Parts: sequence; C-alpha cells; structure tokens
Amino acid sequence: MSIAFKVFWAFISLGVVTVWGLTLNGMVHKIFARVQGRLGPPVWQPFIDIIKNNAKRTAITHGIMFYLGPVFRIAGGIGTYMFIPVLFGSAYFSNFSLSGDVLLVMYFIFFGQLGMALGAGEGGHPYSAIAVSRGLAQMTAFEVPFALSVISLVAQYGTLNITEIVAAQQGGFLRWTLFTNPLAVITAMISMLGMNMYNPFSVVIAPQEIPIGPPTEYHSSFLGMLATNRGIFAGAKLVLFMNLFFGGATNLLILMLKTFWIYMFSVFVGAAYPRFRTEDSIRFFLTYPTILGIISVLLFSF
Amino acid sequence: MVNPMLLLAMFLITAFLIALLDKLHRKISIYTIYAVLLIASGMGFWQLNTLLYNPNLSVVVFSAGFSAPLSISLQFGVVEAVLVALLNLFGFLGASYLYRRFLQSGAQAIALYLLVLLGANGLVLTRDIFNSFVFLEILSIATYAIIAVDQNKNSLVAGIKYMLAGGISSTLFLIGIVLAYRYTGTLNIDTWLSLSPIKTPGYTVALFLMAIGVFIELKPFPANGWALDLYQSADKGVASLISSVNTAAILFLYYKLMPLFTPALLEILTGAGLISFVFGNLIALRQKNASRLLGYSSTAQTGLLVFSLGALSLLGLPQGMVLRIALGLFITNLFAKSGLFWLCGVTKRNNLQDWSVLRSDSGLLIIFGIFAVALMGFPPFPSFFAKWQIIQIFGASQAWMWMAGLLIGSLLEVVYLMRWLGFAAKGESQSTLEKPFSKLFPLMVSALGLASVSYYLTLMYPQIGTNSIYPIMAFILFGLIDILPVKLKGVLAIAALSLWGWFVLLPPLPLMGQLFALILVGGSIVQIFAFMRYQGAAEGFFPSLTMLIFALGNIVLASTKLQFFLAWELMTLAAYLLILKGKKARVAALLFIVFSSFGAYLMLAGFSMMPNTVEGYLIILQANFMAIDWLPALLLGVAFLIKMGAVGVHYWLPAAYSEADDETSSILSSVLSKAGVFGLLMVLILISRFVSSSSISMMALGWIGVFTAFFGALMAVFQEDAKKLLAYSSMSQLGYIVVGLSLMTHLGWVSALYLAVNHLFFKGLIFMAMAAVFLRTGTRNMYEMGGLIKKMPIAFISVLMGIIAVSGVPPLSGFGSKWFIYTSLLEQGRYLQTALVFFSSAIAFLYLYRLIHTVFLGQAKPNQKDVKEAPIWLIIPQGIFIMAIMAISVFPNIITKPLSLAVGDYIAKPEWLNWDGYNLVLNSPTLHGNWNGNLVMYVTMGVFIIPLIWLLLVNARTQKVKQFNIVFAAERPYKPWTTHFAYNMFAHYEKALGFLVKPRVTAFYKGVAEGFHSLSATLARIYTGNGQTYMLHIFLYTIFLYLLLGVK
Amino acid sequence: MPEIFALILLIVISLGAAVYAVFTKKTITALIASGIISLSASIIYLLMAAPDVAMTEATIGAGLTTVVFLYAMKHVKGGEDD
Amino acid sequence: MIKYLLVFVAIIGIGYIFLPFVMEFSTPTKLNPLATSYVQGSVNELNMPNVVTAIVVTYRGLDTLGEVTVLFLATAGVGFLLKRKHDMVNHRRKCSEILCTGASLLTPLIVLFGVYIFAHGHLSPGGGFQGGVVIASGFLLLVMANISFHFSHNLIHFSESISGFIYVLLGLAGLVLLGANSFLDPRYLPAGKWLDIVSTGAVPIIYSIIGIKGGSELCSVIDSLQHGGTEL
Amino acid sequence: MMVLICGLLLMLIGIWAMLIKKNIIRIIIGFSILDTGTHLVIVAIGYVKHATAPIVDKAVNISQNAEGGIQVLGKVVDPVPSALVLTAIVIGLAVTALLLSFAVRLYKVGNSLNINDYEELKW
Repeated sequence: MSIAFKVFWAFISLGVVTVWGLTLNGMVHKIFARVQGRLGPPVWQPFIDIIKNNAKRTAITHGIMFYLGPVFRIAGGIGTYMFIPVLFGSAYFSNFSLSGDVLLVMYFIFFGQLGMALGAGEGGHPYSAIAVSRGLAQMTAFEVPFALSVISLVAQYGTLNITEIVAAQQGGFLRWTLFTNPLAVITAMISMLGMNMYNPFSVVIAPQEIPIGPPTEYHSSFLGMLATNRGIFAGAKLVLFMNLFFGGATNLLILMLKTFWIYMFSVFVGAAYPRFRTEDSIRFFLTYPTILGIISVLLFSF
Repeated sequence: MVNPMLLLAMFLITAFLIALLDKLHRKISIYTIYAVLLIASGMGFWQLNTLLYNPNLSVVVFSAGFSAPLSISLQFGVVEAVLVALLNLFGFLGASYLYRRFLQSGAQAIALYLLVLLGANGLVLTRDIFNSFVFLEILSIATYAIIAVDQNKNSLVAGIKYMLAGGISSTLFLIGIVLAYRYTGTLNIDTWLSLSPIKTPGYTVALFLMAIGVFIELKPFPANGWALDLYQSADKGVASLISSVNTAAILFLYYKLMPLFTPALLEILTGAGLISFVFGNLIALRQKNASRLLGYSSTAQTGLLVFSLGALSLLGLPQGMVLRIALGLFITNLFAKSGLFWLCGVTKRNNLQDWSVLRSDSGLLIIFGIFAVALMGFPPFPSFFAKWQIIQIFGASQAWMWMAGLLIGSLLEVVYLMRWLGFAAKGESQSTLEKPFSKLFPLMVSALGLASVSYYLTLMYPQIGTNSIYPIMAFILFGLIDILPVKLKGVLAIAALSLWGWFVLLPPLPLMGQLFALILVGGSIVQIFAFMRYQGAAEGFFPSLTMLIFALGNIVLASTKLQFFLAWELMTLAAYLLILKGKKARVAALLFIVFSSFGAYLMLAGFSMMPNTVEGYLIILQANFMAIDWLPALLLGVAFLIKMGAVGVHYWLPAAYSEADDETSSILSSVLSKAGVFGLLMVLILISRFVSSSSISMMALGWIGVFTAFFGALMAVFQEDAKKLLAYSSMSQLGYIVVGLSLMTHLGWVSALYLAVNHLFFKGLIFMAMAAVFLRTGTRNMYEMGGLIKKMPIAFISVLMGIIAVSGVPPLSGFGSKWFIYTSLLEQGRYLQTALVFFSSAIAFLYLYRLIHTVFLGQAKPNQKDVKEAPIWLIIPQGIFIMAIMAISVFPNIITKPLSLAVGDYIAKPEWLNWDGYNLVLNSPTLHGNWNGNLVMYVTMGVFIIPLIWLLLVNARTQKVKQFNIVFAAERPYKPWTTHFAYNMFAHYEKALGFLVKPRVTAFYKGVAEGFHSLSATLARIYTGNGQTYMLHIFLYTIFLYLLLGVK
Repeated sequence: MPEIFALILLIVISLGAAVYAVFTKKTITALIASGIISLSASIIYLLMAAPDVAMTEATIGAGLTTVVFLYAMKHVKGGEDD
Repeated sequence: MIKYLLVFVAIIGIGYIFLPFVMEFSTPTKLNPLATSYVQGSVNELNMPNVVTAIVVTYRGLDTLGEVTVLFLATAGVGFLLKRKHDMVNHRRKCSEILCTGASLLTPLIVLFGVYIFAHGHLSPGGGFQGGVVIASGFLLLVMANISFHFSHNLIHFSESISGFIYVLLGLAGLVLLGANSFLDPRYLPAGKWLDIVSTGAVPIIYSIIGIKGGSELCSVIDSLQHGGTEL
Repeated sequence: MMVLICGLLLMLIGIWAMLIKKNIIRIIIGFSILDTGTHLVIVAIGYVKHATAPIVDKAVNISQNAEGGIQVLGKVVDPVPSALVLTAIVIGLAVTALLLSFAVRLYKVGNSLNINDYEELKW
C-alpha cells in the first residue's frame, strides 16, 4: 500500500473516530443530565459547540506556547490514534500502527497532555496551572495500574505489538483478555476511570473549585480544537482498550458496540460517585488497582 | 664516601662554638647554622649520589679504630643518606622559619636547635643500640629545651608533660637495652642480628621494654596526650620540628630495631600503629583548633608509618620495597605536615573557621591545598602511590583487617582535612596577613619540594604511562597561564583537548572506548564554551577543568589498574576543585569529596583483589578475557554506584550538583556521572561470565537502579530549587542506566548506553539553558521566576526540547531510550521493575512540567522585567546539543547501530534483533515489538502541522495581550504575579506520597556523622590535660600491650 | 658475709627512704630522703665492684642533684609543698 | 578513687612485666665474650688499667661525646629557661668571716682534687665527669659562701666552648692521623708505660678536657639555677 | 639478685611517686628515684659473682703470655654496664635540671606547682 493511500485511509478512519467520539461525548452529557434529573443537552451538542467556536472571530493570544497548546493537544490525540490499529484484519483501518507498538501509544498519550499543559501555563491563569498540576499528579498514579495491566498482557502474549495482541484474542469471546486475564482487565478499567476524568476522578476540571481547568483561558477556535480532540482522544483510548482487552473489532459495528460499552462503564461509575480529592485519588490508584495489577503480572510471569 | 663522623663533628663543633660566634654578632651565628645544616643536607645528597654510582661501597664506619661489637659503628647507606639529606633540609627550613625567634632568643636557642638536628642525625646514623639511646636523649633533651622559646604557661606545662613522658619512655628503653645486653652480650645491632634467636621469656621482656620505649616516643594513641598538648602550645616552628625531624629520627630508630623483634611483638606494635592511625584521625574529626588537629594528624601519620613498616615486613616483603613504600608516605608527611605547622604559624589562627584569611591570599591557599591534598594521598603525591601499593599488597596477602583499618583511617583523614580546606577556601573573612619572608620561604620550598619529589617518585612507577601525566601537566600549565583572559584560555583548552582527543585518545580505542571517550571528553569540550562567558580571567576554572577532562579521557584509556585509579582520583580531585568554586559550595564540596573518597577506597580494595592487568593493553579490552571474584566486583560496583549517585549513596549528589557553579553542575551531571557508568560497565564485563540477567546479583542491581530512578524522580518533584530538581533528575536518569546495565543482555546494554548518550545531550542542554536563567535572574528558586519565555526564548526552546527528550515523549530521542529500557526489561521478564520504571518516568512529567512552567510560563515577576537573553557562550553548547538531539531523533540509527556494534564486542547481538531500515524490530521468543523512529517523526510532524495550519487559517489574526491580561477568564487580579502558581506546586502529591521521601538517607548520614563526632568527642575525653594522667596512660598502655604479648 | 649484711642494710635504708620520700608531707624531707637513696646506692655500687659508678653517683646523684633541687626550691617558695 | 586504683594497677603491672626477667635471673659467674675482649683489649691494646675508662673514652667514646653534649644541652636549656638580665643583683646575706675564709681556702684544694680525679681517670676509679663535679662543687662552695664572687660568664662560656671544641678536635685528630675508622681513637699518641700518668695515648688529655668541660657546664647550671631567671 | 630487686622496687616506688604526687617538684623527685633504681638494676646486671672492679691493677690476677700480651685471669665485673651507667647518670642529671628549671619557670608564670592546676590544654 502506498504511503499516499495509507494517509488517505488514515484520514478516513480519523473522521470516523472523531464523529463517533463526539457522539459518545454527547451521549455522556445526556446520561449525566438524566441521572441528575435534568433534561440535558442534545446528543449533537458537541458538534454544535465545535462549529460555533471555530466560527468566532475575536481571539486573543498570550504567546506562542499559548497558541500552540491546542495544536499540541490535538496532535497528541490524532497521533495516539494514528499508531493504533482500528480494525483487526483490515488493511484500510490499521493506520500507522506499523511504526511502533503499545509503548509508543502509551507514550504518545503524554504528548498532547504535555503540550496542553504548556499552552495552559502560558495563559497565565492560576486555575490552569493548578489543574495541570492536579492532572499530572493523577496521571502518574493511574498510569501505574494501567502499565501493570499492559505488562501483564505482555507476559501473557509475549508481544508489545497491538495487532498481535488482538490476533491472539481471536476465536471466540472466551479468548478475550477479559476472560483469559480478568485481573489485568479490571485493573485497566479502573485506571481508565482516571484517564477519562469523570467522577470520582474529575479533579482536573472540578467545576466547584477551578472552573474549566486547563482551558480556562482558551476560547474561540482554540476551544474548538480542544473540543474536537476530546472526541478523537476518547475514541483513540476506547479503541486501544478494545484492542487490548476486548478482542478488538473486525468491523466498525462491533467497534462501535464495544467502545460504547467500555465508555459507558466509566460513565456509570462517574454518575454514581462523588469526587475524590487529588491525594485521595493518587492513594486510591496506588493501592487497590496496583495490587491487583501486580497480582496479575505475577500470575503470568511464572 | 662521606665520613659520617665528620657530619657529627661538624655539628658538635658548631654547637660548642656558637656561643662565641654569637658574641661577635647574632646574625653570624644564625647564618653559620644555616650553612651547617645545608652542608649536612648536601652531604646526604652527595652520599646518595655516590651510592647511586657505586652501590657496593662500604657504608659502615667505626669509631676509635676498633671494629663493630667493640666500638660504635655508624652506617651511611642509601636510606640514611636520604634521611640525612631530608632532615637537614627541613632543619634548615625550620631554622629559617624561626629566624625571628633566633634573633630574639640568642645563642642558646640556636645551639639547642642545632643539637636537635645533631640528635636526629646521630639517631639515623648509629648502629649501636646504646648509642641510639644517647642520641635519643640528645634529641629529646634538646627538644625539651627548645620548647621554651615560647615561654608562656601552656608551652611550659606541655614541656613538663613532654619531659615526664619522655623520661619514662627513655627509662624503659634504657632498661630494655641493658636487659637485652644481658642476653645478647652485645650492643651492636648488626652483631645482634647475626645471633641465633633467643627464646627465653626474659629476653622477650627485654625486647618488649626496648620496643615500647621507642614506641611511646612515637606518640601512639592513646598514650600521646603530652604530645598533643605540645603540638598545640609550642611555637609552630618547634611543633613542626617535632612532628617532622624528631618523629622521623625516632621512627627510623624503630625501623632499625624492627628486625630484632619477635613476630608476635612486631604484630602487636603494628596493630597499635594501625589503631593509632584510625583513632588519631577519628579524634581529629571534631577538632576545631588547627594545631591540635595537626597534632592528632601527626599521631595518625606516624601510626600509619609504623603500621606500614610493620605490616609489610610481617608479610615478608623485600626490604627495598618496604622502604620505598614507607618513603612515599614518609616524604609526604614530612613536607606536608611541617608545611602545615608553618602555615599555622603564618596565619596565627587557631580556630579552623578563621582560616578563611587564606582566601584573600591565593598563593598561600594553593600551598595549603598542596599540603592537604598530599597528606590525604591524592595523586600525584607520593603517598598516593604508597597507599596504592600497600593496599595491593594487602589484597594479595588477604590482610583484610589491615586493609579495612587503613582505608577507614584514610577516609576520616579526608573528612577533616577537606573540611579544613573548605574553611580556608570558602570562609568569610576580610582580614589580611602579616607575611615575613623568613616564614614564607620554608613554606614555598616545602611545597615546591613536595611537588618535585612527587615528580621523581612518579618516574619510579613505569606502569603509569605517559598519558597519566597529561592531566597534571594540564593543571600546571593552565595554572601558569591562569591570568590570561578567559576567552583565550577557552580556545586554547578546546584546541588542546580536541587535538589530544583526536590524535591520542580515539585511535587506540575499541568502539566501546571511543563511545565513552566521545561522551566523556567530547561532551566536556562542548561545555567548555560555557566557561568562556566569564569576564576577565576568571581564575581557577581552567586548571581543574582541563585536568578533569584529561583525566576522564585517561579513565577510558587506562590499561593498568593503577592508571585507571590514578585517572579516577585525578578526576575526583579536579571535580572537587571545580565544585569548590561555587559560592556556597563548602559543605557540598566536602560531601562530594568524602563520598568520592569512600568510593575510591572501596575501589582500591576492589582493585587489590583483582588480577593484574597487562600494561599497554586497554582494560576495557582485557576485561573481556579476565574474570574477577564476587567480592571485588561488589566493591568496585558500589564504588561506581557512588559516583553515579545510586539511591542510598546519593546524599552528596543534590548538594554538589546544586551548589557548584552552573557550568560545573552541567559537566558533573552530564559527563562526570558517565565515568561511573563506564566503570560499572567494566565491572559487569569482568563478571559477565558468571552472571546473567536472572542472577540474584543482577536482579538486585536492577532494583537498585529502579529505586534510584524512582526516588530520584520523586524527590525532584518536591524541590523548589531548580538545580536541586535537575540534580535529582540526573540521579533518576542514572537509575535507568543502571537498570539497563543490570540486564546483561545486548539489548539492555544498548538501552543503557543509548540513555547515557541521550542523557549527556538533554541534561547538558537543560543545565546550560538553566545556567543562563540563573545568570540573568540571580536566583535558583523557581517560585521567584515566571514568564521568562518572552525574555529568554532560546533558553525556553532549549528547556522545552530538553524536557521532551527527558520525559520520553515521542518523537524526540528520549522515547527511544524509554522504548529500549522497557523492551529490554520486558524481554527479560522483569515485569515489576518495568512497572516501577514506568511510574518513575511518569513522575518525571511532574518535575519537568514544574521546571518549565514555573520558570518560563505563568506570570512574570515585575523585578525581572529587564532580563535579557543569555550570552552567546552559553548558547553555543545549547545549539550543539539541540542539533545532536534532533539528529538522533530523526535518524536513530546513527546512534543505535554503533551502540549495538560496540556492545556486540562483549555480548553478541541476538538473532531476533533486526535493523530493518529505520525500523527496529524485536522478535525474541518472549517479546515482540518494534519502533520506527523515523516514521514516528514524520507522522508526528504531519499530525502537528495539519492542525496548526487549520488554526492559522481560522485564527490568523489573534490579538496579542499583555502577560497580565487574563481578562478572558473574567478576572483581573490586583497583583497578577502573585497568582503565579509555583511554590509548593505538588502539595497534593506530597500529601499522598511524601512519606516515601522523608529524608531518611539524610537522617542516616547525619546520624553517622553525629555518631562519629560523639565517638570522637568521647575518645578525646581521655586527654584530660593532666600530666599525671598522661603518665598513667603510658604505663597502662605499656601493660596492656604487654598482656597482649602474653609472655609466659 | 659482712658485705652481705652491709648490702641488706643499705637496701633496707634506700627502700625505706624511698617510701618515706613518697609519704612525707614536706618536699624538703623528700629531697633529703632521695639524697639518702643516692648515697646508699653509691655505697651499694662500691660493694658491687663498680667504683667508677659509685663515685659518679655520689658526686652527681647525691651531691649535685640535691643542690640543683635545693636551688630550684629556693625559687618556688610557697609552692613546693602539696 | 578510681585513679588510685589505676595507679595501683599500673604499679603492679609494671612489676609484673619485670617478673619473667627476675625469675630467670641469676648472677653470672663469668664474663661474656664482649666484656672479656674489652678487658683484654684495654690492657693489651690501650695499655689502660681502668677498663671502664677504656670503654668510656675510647671504645664507646662516641657515647661520651654524646654525654658531654647532653650536659651542654642541659646547660644551654637551663640557661635559656632561666635567662637573666645583666643588671640583676642578687641580694644575699653576708657570710660570716670563718665561712668566707674557709671557703676561699678550701676551694683551691677541692679544685685540685678534681683535677687529680680526672687526670688519673685512666688509672684509677673516677674520671672527667666525677672530677668535673668536684671542681663544680668547689665553685659551689664559693658561690654559697661569698657574696662578692660572681662567675665570670664569659670565662665559663669560653671554657665550655673551647673545651668542647678541643674534645672534638682530639677526636678528629684520630680521624686524620689514623684513618677513616678512627674517630676518637687516642692511639695517635704513644701508649706509654703501664700505669704511668702520661700513658694510654691521648686518653688523659681527653679526660681532662671532659673534666674541664663538665666542670664548667655544671658551674653554669648551678649559676643559672641559683639566680632563677627573671621574674615574669 | 638482691640489688636487682632493690633497683626494681626503687623504680616502682619512683613511678608510684610520679603518679600520685600532685606537686611537680615531688614528681621530679619521684623521677630521680626512678632513675636511681634504673641505675641500680643496670649495675646489678653487670655484676659477676665474687669479682673485683674492672681495674687491672695489683689486685687482679694477671699473667703475661709469650708475645708480651697480658692475660687477665682474675674475675672482674662486666665493665660495659658500668660504662653505660656513667652516661645514664649524667643524662639523668641533665633531665632533672631541665625539669626543675621548667618547674621554676612555670611557678613564676602560673604561681602554682600543683599539676592539677594546669589542665587548660585538653581534648
């Protein structure tokens, strides 16, 4: 497959995941609203927001990093997605997954966060920096169980290659990691709660304390870009989880189904629990899920 | 040959006639004794010269026309000649120091002084035991009397204590002589030696009394209270005389008697010498009074000499070798100790902290430094070689206790001398010194003499090799041209080092060596530019700096253990001097040198247990064919880990990195730590045949590395001081390297080396950029900065590149290092270590974000509104490093392939590791993975540029607002800079995980230091100051040794 | 035989004087006791067939040393007793 | 209390150290070879009846030279410690007539006796030091008795210096006349007749010089100690 | 034998005096007792049973051999210890004199001769 072709299909898949991710976001808001007894925004509200924001004409900037922050953010989102194979066995929906393995993906997640943090930092608003400090702190914590579960997978499958991990799970749902290595999956799902930053781990965008969080100073097309990324990034993460733990997907329908339920898990938890303080959430991640993860690693390393 | 009788006659005639000469004019008598001493010294040299060309010359002279057992014989052999030459030379120097005293005191003092020297010369020359007693008495009584040149209460009391102690010991000696005469029927040592051994208890008693009489005169701990008081209270010229001439002569007497002793007796006295060395140094630890400290040190050094002579003889070494080693120690002590006493007299400061007067006087400071450094046994001074040889011998003979004692004592010595040096170099003082020429002259001669003697002794060690000379030469040459402008010196240094590196260093090295040579020397050369930012001459940097870099090269180039250790010590010394240049670096430098010395001594011990290497064939090449046992490997490993700052022994690291000057910190962190990596790698190569990744030892090493990485990162998070943050960050990164090395696999080593190279680039880059920031803002506290991105964009870009590389975020080279580490760890099934490494590198984000945010982003401080970009000299190295990082990020193969080849010399590249174009493919049975740095770079650029273009399209005309304008959030703070979120940025993290980084290590080392200090204080309580108690000590000590001897 | 008795007598005298020199309160008596020790020692030397030593001890040990002590004590009046 | 205990322990311990020696000591019945050869050599080679003197002046002359040096040292040390200003006057009781006369009569006799002792050192017991002390005691008598007597410091210093100088020269003469191994060898002068006062080479001269030297040193010591130095 | 023990006891008593007497003059007296004891020990060691002084005069039995050399037949005591003691006595005097002058000097400076009053230098 020529590079141009590959790029083309990568964009197609990107478009799909963006739309799907944004839709999921919309659904989440709706669900939260219903749980809280409100009517809630329409499901397509994220799309409206993006268009509206991009259309705004007044814009100010605090400097070059401020300007580049959203770019870093979305590049991180897209990049992460680009290194994940989307559909198993599909030559078109494999993106650039050949250029690296799961380690690359895990690290590329940081790319956007770091850039965003820098941009937010230059904004000069203390809320941004506070939120970033909380977010990074929490991130270090939830990465530990996540890494442990990935390591457990490596011990299990002997590969870092996502495609190979998916391949190993083919042949009936009983071969999914969910069933062959349930501890690792539990661990990973708990850490996903942190990754998605819904309650109880919503310390970054804690509305009562620091309205909006890192994007405090962002507006107009910057904000639009960030909102777009929220869709892409959510999609990318979901696809990654699906690949690693839930047998991957061979077509888009299964992909949508699986990712929807994976997402809904964190949403349901989020709707049911109050928020942790930062230190509590760090402690939480470093205790139960970490212990689970260690057990799962030990189970497969002997 | 010179007739030694003439020597004695000359002294006597002069002494007797001096009163008459003095009647003519005071100066005549003074100059007469100068002449006499110089002639005597010349006679020594002449005799030495004669003997060198005519070694079979008879060197024994009899008196009264009868031969030996009947009459008294004098021997004027090589050793005697050396001693006569040196002692009289020091007599002369001491006399010139006492010039003013002599002018005041008159003929009697001059005659007494001369008689001290007569006693010393006689004691050295005579071969008759009773004659020794007579000369010993002449020496002692003359010394007692000359103490009175300073007739204050303290020196008089000390004199009485000294006389009583001396009286007791000479009585014991005399009784011993006569008792022994009863058994041997002779008083001549040579005749005595030819007798068959006598085995009755009575004879043993006689020997014991004789030995103890001399031994107590050597002031062993704890029977030496009198001597300490003397050193403290006497005129410094006299104290110097006692510690050098007097002690040397008695020591030689001890040496002459040694062959007579039974092995049991010699063993006990040797042990007592070692005790004296260790405890003398231990008590010196808490001394605040300079002369008393020197007293303790003198005790210790004498103990060391007694110990070395005894131990080496007990081990059955040839006397020539014993003497050569002892001479190395002796000469250093002679020059340095008397020099230090004279210096005490020049500064007239008793409290160590007041020695900061030397600060304003660089000449004296250099002299002081030479003495202190020589005394501690740093190269190139003779004591270094002596200690090296002793330890090698102990290692070969498996004399572990002796070795341990020697090393512990030496370490204690380093602590107090370096603390003292620190006070002198870094204290606060404005006062000036009165420096009469008569007092400066002996100091200068002594320092120069020490240096030149070192040169000649260095020549005696052919295995040193010519390369080892370069660092010292560089130090001297750059010391001489230190007044030139710094830019010129920088160019010269860069040129010299580059030429040397290219033509001398690189050609003989294998790939691995070249790699380290590039890291160590190349990395340093780049950073020399930063030193050129100073105005004027910026004295003091370049000698140490060039010495450091040459020594670093020599470490790689070493082919013998001695060369390696020599280069290592020179490197340590140079680094110490550089650190000491920092404004508040006194404590930090002390910590550095103490920990480094601890490491160096472990290394010394380790080397002693390692087989000898072939000269001229690089160690790193030989390592492949050699093997060492686990114990040397452990010792060497710990030594190198200390240099790398592994967790537990990292205590020195943050202090040294943060308090040194910024350029120095950069070199320390980015380059110097790699010397430790090199050493550790060497050790691992040496043991590669016995261990594998799954060995317990390597697992343990891996955990050490992981915990270093983890705790380093965690501690970095909580720092307010940017340099401390970077220091801990370095520690953390070195932890990854240790983990990689511990894997003992091809991939593991490649990952470690990749990280080493990378760390050089990004840490050098960040340090340079931060150096610029510190330079411009004048603070290192991050919360006192903010918003500097607009003022210092280049520094910001450097730091940005640096932190992306550190954090391992793709696409920059840092990700490569992370990828290598994880895959190599996972490949070996070290899953839990992988997890902790992952956690550490996640924590890295916290401190890196803190670094860049609080310094460059957020709200600018109003007092920093005029901050400018850094000078070009700091930007040049940054540029070089950025280019390097970009190059290996886009084309990772230009570094990974050579690394793999280099490692391949030691551990073959496995089949399953492939370089597929730019794609790195791993297909091991246990792990599959791949990484294509090139493609990732392009993809990343693509996904970055497309949104950027989009943003530029829709949002091209943004309105630039002032930094303080954060109105969009509907707020306008009254004082915006107070909203800069910087101080205690990760308070929540500290709440959650702070318990892990409670300063346990600090508490531990504080506890150790405290323990040593209170031990030292407790031991010092035995010196009650009461002369009678001191006598009691002597008796009890004698009895104790006697009981140890256990005569039946 | 009379030599032996003389020897024993002298030994007893010198030891007694030595003990007395330790126990006496006054320094001057201690000094005299020490002179007696030297004197008896010098006679012992004579009995031991060492006339040279005897002479030396008598003149230097008993005589001169005592004089030196006396002169020294003249200069430390008031400080010479315990 | 502890101190007394420790002193007790120390004394017992020192005694204990000598115990093995005392246990196996028995008075010998014959001389050891070295002593025998001293006795023979003294008689045969030096022609000297007093073996002790032979050893002191000749065989172990270097020791004696050292001994003289020690005495010189003590003098210099004492003089140095108890230095006095030149105008210092001793206030002493005037002596009685009898004492003054007796002392001035006795002194020359004592000095003469001292000279006898050191001049016959090679023949009979006694020698330089003993004679020197006797001379010194003569002068001591003068000092104690006579108010007007002062040691002539210059004289004392001069005789100290010159006699020491001559002693070394006499030693060096052996070196020059008899060869490299003959420092302090008195045999460059004829051995003379057995039991003659002018016999045994240079020994009488050397012993006399030692006597003068010792005497003047001891005088000097006494002088220094008797005035006790300046008040501080 | 008796003299040897006497000398040793004198030495011990001298040491005892040096260790318990507070006054410096008394300590020096102890030192001179120690010295005397030492000299006694040395002389005792040189003693030969039933021997005469080492002075070859009429009291000593001598014979002349063929070459004119004199053979000493009578027993004399060992002359070596005697010679050593001579030196030792003089040295002892020198030390004592010097000690005393130190004491005198010290008394003038510190106005006390109690050794416990001079403990400023310590630790």
